[in-house]
Amino acid sequence: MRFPYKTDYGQDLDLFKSSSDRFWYGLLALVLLSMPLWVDTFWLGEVSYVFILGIVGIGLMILTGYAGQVSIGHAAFLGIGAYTHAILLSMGTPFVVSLVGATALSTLIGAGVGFPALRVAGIYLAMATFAFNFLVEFVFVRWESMTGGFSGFAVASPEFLGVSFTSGGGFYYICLLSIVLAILLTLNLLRSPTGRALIALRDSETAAQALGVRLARYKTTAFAISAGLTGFAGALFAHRIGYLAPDIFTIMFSIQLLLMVVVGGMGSIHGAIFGAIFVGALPQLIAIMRDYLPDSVARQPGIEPGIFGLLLVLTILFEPRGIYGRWLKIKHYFSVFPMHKKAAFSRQKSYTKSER
Amino acid sequence: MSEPILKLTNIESSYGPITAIRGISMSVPEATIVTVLGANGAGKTTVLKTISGIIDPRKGAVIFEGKAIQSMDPDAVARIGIAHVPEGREVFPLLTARENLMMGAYARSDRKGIADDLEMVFNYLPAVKRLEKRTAGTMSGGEQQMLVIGRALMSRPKLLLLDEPSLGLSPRLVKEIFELIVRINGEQKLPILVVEQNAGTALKAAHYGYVLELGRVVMEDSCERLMEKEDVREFYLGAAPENVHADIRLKRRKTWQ
Amino acid sequence: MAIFQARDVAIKFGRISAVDGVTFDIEPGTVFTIIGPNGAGKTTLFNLISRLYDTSAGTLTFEGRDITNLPAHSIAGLGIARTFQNLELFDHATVLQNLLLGRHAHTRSNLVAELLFLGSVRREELAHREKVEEVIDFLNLHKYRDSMIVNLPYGVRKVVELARALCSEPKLLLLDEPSSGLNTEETGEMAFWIHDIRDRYGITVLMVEHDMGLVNRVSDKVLALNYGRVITIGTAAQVQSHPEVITAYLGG
Amino acid sequence: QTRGVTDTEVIIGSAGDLSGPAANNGLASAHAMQLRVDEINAAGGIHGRKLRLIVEDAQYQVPRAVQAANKLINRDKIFAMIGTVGTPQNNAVFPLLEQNNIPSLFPLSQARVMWSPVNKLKFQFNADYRDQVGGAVKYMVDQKKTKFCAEYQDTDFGKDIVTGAEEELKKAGLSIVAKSTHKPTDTDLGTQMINLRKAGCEVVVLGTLGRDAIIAYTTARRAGWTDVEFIGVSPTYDPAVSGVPDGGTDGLYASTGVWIKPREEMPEAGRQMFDKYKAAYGSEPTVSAMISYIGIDLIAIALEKAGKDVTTESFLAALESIKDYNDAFGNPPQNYSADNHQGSNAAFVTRVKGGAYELIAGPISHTD
Amino acid sequence: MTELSQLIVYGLATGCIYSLIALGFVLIYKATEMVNFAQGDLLMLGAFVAVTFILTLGLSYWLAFILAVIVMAAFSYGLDAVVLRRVIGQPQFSVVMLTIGLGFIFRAGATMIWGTEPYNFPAPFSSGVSVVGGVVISHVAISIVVGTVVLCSILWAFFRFSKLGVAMQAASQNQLAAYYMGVPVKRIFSLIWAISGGVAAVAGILIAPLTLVDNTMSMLGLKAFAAAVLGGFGSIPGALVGGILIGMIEQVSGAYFIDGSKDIAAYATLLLVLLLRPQGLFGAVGRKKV
Ligand SMILES: Nc1ncnc2c1ncn2[C@@H]1O[C@H](COP(=O)(O)OP(=O)(O)OP(=O)(O)O)[C@@H](O)[C@H]1O
Ligand SMILES: Nc1ncnc2c1ncn2[C@@H]1O[C@H](COP(=O)(O)OP(=O)(O)OP(=O)(O)O)[C@@H](O)[C@H]1O
Ligand SMILES: [Mg+2]
Ligand SMILES: [Mg+2]
Repeated sequence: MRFPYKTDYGQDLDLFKSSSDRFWYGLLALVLLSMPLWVDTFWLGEVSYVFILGIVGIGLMILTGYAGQVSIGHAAFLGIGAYTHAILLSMGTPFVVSLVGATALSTLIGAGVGFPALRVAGIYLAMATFAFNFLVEFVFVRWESMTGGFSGFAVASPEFLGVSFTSGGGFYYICLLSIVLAILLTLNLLRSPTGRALIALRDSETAAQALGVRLARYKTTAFAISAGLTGFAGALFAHRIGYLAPDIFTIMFSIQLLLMVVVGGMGSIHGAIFGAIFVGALPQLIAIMRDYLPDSVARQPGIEPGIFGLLLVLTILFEPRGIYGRWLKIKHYFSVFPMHKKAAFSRQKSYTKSER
Repeated sequence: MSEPILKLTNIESSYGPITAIRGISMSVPEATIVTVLGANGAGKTTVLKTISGIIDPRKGAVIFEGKAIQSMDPDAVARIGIAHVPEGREVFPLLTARENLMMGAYARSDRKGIADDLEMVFNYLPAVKRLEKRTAGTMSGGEQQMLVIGRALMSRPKLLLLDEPSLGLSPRLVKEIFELIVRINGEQKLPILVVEQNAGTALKAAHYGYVLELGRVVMEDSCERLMEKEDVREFYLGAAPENVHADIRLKRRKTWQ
Repeated sequence: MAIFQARDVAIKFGRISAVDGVTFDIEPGTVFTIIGPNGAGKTTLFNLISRLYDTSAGTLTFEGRDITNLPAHSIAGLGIARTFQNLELFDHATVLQNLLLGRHAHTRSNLVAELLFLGSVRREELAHREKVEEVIDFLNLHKYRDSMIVNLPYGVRKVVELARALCSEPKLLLLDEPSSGLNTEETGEMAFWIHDIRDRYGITVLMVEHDMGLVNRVSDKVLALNYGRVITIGTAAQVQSHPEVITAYLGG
Repeated sequence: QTRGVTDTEVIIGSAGDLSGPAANNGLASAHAMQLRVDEINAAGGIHGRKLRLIVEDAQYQVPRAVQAANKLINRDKIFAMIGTVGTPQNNAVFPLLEQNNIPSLFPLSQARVMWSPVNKLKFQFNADYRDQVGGAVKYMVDQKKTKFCAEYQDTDFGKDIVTGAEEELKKAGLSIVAKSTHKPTDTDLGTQMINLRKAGCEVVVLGTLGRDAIIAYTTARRAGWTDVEFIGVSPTYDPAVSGVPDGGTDGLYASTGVWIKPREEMPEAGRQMFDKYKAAYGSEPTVSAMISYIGIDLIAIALEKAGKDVTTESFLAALESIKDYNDAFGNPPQNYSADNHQGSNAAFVTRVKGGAYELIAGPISHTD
Repeated sequence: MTELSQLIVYGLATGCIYSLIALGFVLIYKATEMVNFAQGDLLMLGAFVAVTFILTLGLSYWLAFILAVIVMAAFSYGLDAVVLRRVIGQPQFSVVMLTIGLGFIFRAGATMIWGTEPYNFPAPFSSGVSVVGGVVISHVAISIVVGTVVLCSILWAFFRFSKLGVAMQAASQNQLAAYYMGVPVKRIFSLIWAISGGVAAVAGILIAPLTLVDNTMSMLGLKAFAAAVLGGFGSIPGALVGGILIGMIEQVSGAYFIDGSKDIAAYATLLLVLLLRPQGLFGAVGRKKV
């Protein structure tokens, strides 16, 4: 295995830990930037969607993967962002301003929701966010003058400085830029005192308090940032969907969002992205695969969610710590090649203990 | 001498890529108390976990009463008569002390025997009786430790594994616990394998001892002879002259490293 | 002038009086030890001082300031740090991250600066890191710097907890059974460390301990507790010759 | 070259539902469409081209519907879209179709927005929910009922029905005297029935699907509330509703745009289709199956009319030129024109008797 | 007055439906500390299985009832033994997500086996009603209330007094220690899954006459979730009380507040209760001792 040789403390603070990191991420950036040149509209659309979900994934990862607060209500924040953005746009607000507005409002509401989290923990918190999701859905339905109620309303196409970004390429770059920004900001946060404080909340509230971590402040911060990112993604999501209706932002969608961070791998930004690919792109891949299956199989009702469920189950059975866990193992395998020991990958028996 | 009740041959166990013990052989003869000493991280706990099936060893065999048990599930190991008092007070936090004790007797069905043993435990550990109806999660560290020891006794084991039983107990209780160990061993001929940081007390109570360093057995002998050894005396019994002044804390390193 | 005072402190859990009218003073720069049978209320007393539990009566004063009703998170900022009997480390973080969290009470950066990782944040982090490395040197934790806590043996975790508490540069350090789970050699080292903490860094230590060897070596004053009440306060030798301490705690 | 049209094929897409809560409708529709496509292809196709139908599974989720549309539009390059399930899904998908000038045909949603206001790309052929409820109300008004109430799902679908009822009642100088709502997943409508009963309703217009129609009706009847009629719209017109054991739904009305005639009254073509469908899929075709079967037929006719060098524009013009079209099942004739993209708005009023729906009145056009 | 009584009767009946489903969640949670998102799907499967026995095989209702419960218990046992057991001890979250994946598979499987058409479910008492003092009580409602109360009592007693029941709780609180005590943790988990599968079947069959049997039945789990949490996740009496409470609140708010408040009354109540009592009405107070 290679160990980067450290010469000063600042190196631990750097985003790229080694020059090979720099190389690979640079390559990735090149690939993503040039994508519209060699990929058709279909794939651009799908990749944009994965980016949008990726931003939600990052937001949820901060809250659930780092701060240890579970939310089964994030579709509500997505909805708040989407509606706010679409409503602001319809009132003639410029694109960027409306994007900021949507983010700000969901951040605020997120901070508000973070408040109950001071008292409520674990599954009860999860259920409080679950209830919150229903209440928000109710508001979307009932506040007809703003949201158009159940009939919903169409979202204006993104336009920046008079240029429309509806085309696959333009929207793709907006999403790419957004997710890169989201990742950078999040990485900054995570290598700062706040990021550490979130981890402290997750692992031991008692010890965190004793070290001076204000639970109230950091829980609300975690909720606010998470909701903010999700609301921001919601604004982009509004464009992607094109038409908003309350029954998009359901509890089932929230569960899928949560699925992302778990399947991707808790506690890592990579995990959020892997999860977004799983939830965002996999169903489409299954749909494409169905085109090549014999009719007798492809025409089976329920085949798509069935395969999705099967892959989900297999992924978790195979790698309970998420796709990122597997990724690390593969990386490890190559970095020690050919010295790799089989035992290093063998699963240990492990045991859980109640947090109650 | 007859076959030992428990025999480890060349055990190697690891946590993922970290190898914690490397080729350990030891045995616990019938009716004896065996103690394992070692610094932090030497692998003592790992040895006990390997015996009770919590970890599957990568190599080697664990023979209990002539049967290889190294790949059995921990619950099966418990049912064939190995009771384990784990490190770190593993109580059932929401059950009462009494329910915790009764869980110790889970694998048994002789009502009378269980009732007798409950009396016995209350007798040995009167503090536990006082706490009978309290939920274990709210008890103090030492109270939990007593509870866990009592719980292990409830299973009427053929072999008792104790991982640092004196952890967090008051001096008086440490004495009592070790008296209890010796007494049970004497009365019931129960073989006991005890890991202990409190080396003096452990060596006095036990018949035979092993010293572990970095996952290997570096010394083994009867306890009387171990107590004679220079290194044991210095590092485990604290017999070296005290260097009161911090600056001249130049310590002799262990010779066997 | 005492750095810390407890006056008639009490707490009840349901019908159980875990701490019942405890009064004592700690002089600055001393090691003050509490001993007592299991369940006597020692840890509960610590929890009261670090404000994890609310007192049902009495006052706690630190450096002349009444801390009885302060919120738990403000205690660290005043200069009180502690370790936990059952270890409360951040298990899924590295030793380094744990220790840096020890610096939390001293962080000044704001959220916006952190999101942008401005130069000020980097400088502050580096300054914290210097302090943390000092503690790592002191407690010999070099080789564990980047290990996850879950992968460490119990004894090392204990040291990491001590280190984390020291990182917050406390004036009063609460140690709950620092030697439990350590062998004789390591306990010896702990004794040296406690001396150093007191003498070199001038930190006042309040300690709960069952290992009488350690108690004798480091304590300036000892308090014996039973059933939540003070039996006696005095030097180690005085306390150990008290008949009630002998019967209830040391065992005849 | 027109998109979706090759020398040998015309590609038609559908963002349908093969799983999820609307799977029953989506699946029947997919089956029936394929049946008609196979028939057409077996007969040599249209101008030498075969029809190819690609059905995606949107699972009644808007994001999935958008993904499905992205695939159909940008990957499969379809010529036209047919049978998209659900109103919100259609609303979300339509802008994408519009950008690419792809017709949105005969969706599996009878909401008014599916065809009105007129959009050159949107076509719908049968009575929408408002027409259905309009016909129903007209019938009830004719029966001298005056106190109308509504029990409806708190969804766009439910709203559409209440709006339709209100519009029609207004013509008679009436209005809805009491309204109450429920969620699609509710298992109990006790409170709602108590409230409506208090209001003294004579007719309760149901904005329900199958399950909640049954719950509403049986709850009311069991509570001894008999001097009231309940009338639902096409989703209630379902064999699962009429087939409730022990005649639980006897007397329940349903209004529908597509009335399934008894076999003996059906034209020969329809009878054959029923037999084929049953043989292939093991169940009777439903309303959704009929709608989609007719939809493919209409597409084929328009393609035929548009000629060999079909373009989207010529295809749309051909659709608009269809007059007096009689489908295989004996539904009222359909007429399209440049300013009317709905083929017919006639509704049938039916009522459950002895485990099946029987025709009471119709076709009724509330605009007549 | 009759009106209020009638509302209470309705509330009791719907509430018991929630309780019955909540019971399934609670059982699994109590014994394994995990949240089973597939509970609603098990219920759906139970109803479908009963449909097959009654409509396809022509068995009598009661025989079908018993057989369906047995089939679902066996199925759930196998499910745990084959799938879930592999992730015992893994982070709880992964396990929860696993149940979501299983839910997908169950729904797809049910669609493939039973098709998409809804089934009508005949029950001996499906159309019977009794009128007591002007209040209409349907026999389906009675069957649900009785079934729920009986099941809750039996299971409560089981956890409280039987050795196996205590062992189940122990296994959930501390797997490691349970293993040390010789508790066959894996088998115990499978057993509780079997019980929970059986309960799901009972719920499915009792509810079926009220609704049609199709794959949307699995959605019934959502409100039951709220019920389980309101009562205190992991408490059997909590599931009963939580469900009934939510049922009642819905009816009353539906009747006396603005229209539509019925839909969110359950969730609003849940939020409120959690703020006042973060562990639900009957939940165990979880405060880790340090
Ligand atoms: N869960 C774990 N994951 C990874 N490594 C571990 C784990 N537990 C222990 N180890 C490693 O295995 C080695 C042996 O640990 P073990 O707990 O057996 O030591 P010990 O002798 O019992 O120490 P102590 O006296 O501190 O209890 C240590 O180096 C430790 O770092
Ligand atoms: N949260 C709580 N709820 C109920 N009882 C408690 C709680 N915390 C402590 N107790 C009880 O208060 C008493 C004192 O406990 P404490 O932990 O302070 O003991 P201790 O002196 O630290 O003992 P040890 O030496 O064993 O650690 C014990 O009997 C304990 O069971
Ligand atoms: Mg150990
Ligand atoms: Mg203590």
